[in-house]
Amino acid sequence: MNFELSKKPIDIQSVIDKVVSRNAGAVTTFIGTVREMTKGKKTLFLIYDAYEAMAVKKLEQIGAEISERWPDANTAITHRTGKLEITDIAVVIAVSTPHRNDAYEANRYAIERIKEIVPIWKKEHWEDGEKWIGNQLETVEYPAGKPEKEDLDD
Amino acid sequence: MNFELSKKPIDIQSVIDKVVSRNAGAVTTFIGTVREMTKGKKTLFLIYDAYEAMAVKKLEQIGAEISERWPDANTAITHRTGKLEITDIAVVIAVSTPHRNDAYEANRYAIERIKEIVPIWKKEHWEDGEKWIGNQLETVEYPAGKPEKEDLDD
Amino acid sequence: MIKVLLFAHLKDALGKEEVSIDAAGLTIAAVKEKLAADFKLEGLDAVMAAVNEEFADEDTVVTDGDIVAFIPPVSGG
Amino acid sequence: MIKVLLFAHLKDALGKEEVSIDAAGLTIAAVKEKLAADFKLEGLDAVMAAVNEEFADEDTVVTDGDIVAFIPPVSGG
Repeated sequence: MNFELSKKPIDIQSVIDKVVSRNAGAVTTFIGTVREMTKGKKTLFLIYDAYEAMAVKKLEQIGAEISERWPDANTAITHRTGKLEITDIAVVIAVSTPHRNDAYEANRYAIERIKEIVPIWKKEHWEDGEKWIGNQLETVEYPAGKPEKEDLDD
Repeated sequence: MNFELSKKPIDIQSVIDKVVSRNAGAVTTFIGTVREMTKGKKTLFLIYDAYEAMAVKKLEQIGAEISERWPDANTAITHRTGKLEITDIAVVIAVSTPHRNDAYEANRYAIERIKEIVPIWKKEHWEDGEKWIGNQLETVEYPAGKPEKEDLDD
Repeated sequence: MIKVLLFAHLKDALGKEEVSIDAAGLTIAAVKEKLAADFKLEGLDAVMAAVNEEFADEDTVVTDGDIVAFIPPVSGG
Repeated sequence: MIKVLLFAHLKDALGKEEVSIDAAGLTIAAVKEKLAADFKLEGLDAVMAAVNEEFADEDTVVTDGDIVAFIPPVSGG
């Protein structure tokens, strides 16, 4: 199960272990953590909610997209759900490839795609309120009601 | 001690722990592992040798360069020395930053600089021989006997 | 009947995550209008839809037993 | 006297990592020539030098007590 959601804290090493390979010379990981200050506002904690069945499918799709673009890559992604405190880990992405350039590029691709197509939402809780956070890519919302073909493929 | 050499296996989590911060939203790691096949040749094991005192200084210099370019970044690097088997970890680089773009860029910067200025050498052992490996950046060697200013600063 | 799933602010607005509605034969656009009318659910225009866990466009016609999810702009990662 | 440190293939060629030589007042270029002559050490031309753990160029003059290291192209990472 290289692609999963977890209600419990994520163990980074166990995600890395899924991609280690005799033909890998490079493993990159991206670890998304809960930051205290965003745009001058102090976060107390976050809640991550997910459409679980579809989120896992979309993580698997990202893995398949990576395998298509970087055939020698191995990918594993675990995303946390529920309540997270400051410095807690929200997501771990591990990618192994024979050479380092691809490991960075493919990992970067994964996080950008998560922020586009994986149905997971975070609610920020501050001292003076709370709010579900929208698209953090800061692109326009999709006028056609779903990502365009080029959004999904690029 | 964010910058060190280690004769013993590197624990990835302990390198990551050095850069976790309440203001970090992103941590990237690069994990260099011993690959079995390189250019069609099967590696049995590697030996890493280092000029230890200078290597630590140069790793610290890389950390300082990163702090200059990415003031909010925290960096930790541990490089292994001695005999390594296939899939063993040679180096772990962890970088935390408030936003993900910088975490990827700064991490990438670190591994490229390691391959330029840190006095560590690997000897590959194959079934039919062994060899100290030279500059893997595949750039020309430095005719002036040391890296030019632009090599060291860029 | 189709099952409609709502998330994030839509779930908060409706007060629950799931509702069954009689909408077989309608397009996604029409399902949105129906939800807006029946439940006073606002802001569905800018929201993506998924049918049976795959993204679907406004013209997709839903059939009996489908699971339709409305997916606000995501913020995982 | 200065202490000379050798690494990787240079260490293998010399059979040891460290040697003390009488070279105070010489440039790095001259130290390389001396090592080539005294120990038949080849291929020093393309090798970087460090004096007291900092990279130094060919014109750097070494003084008594300095530690001079010859640094073949590195291959860490």
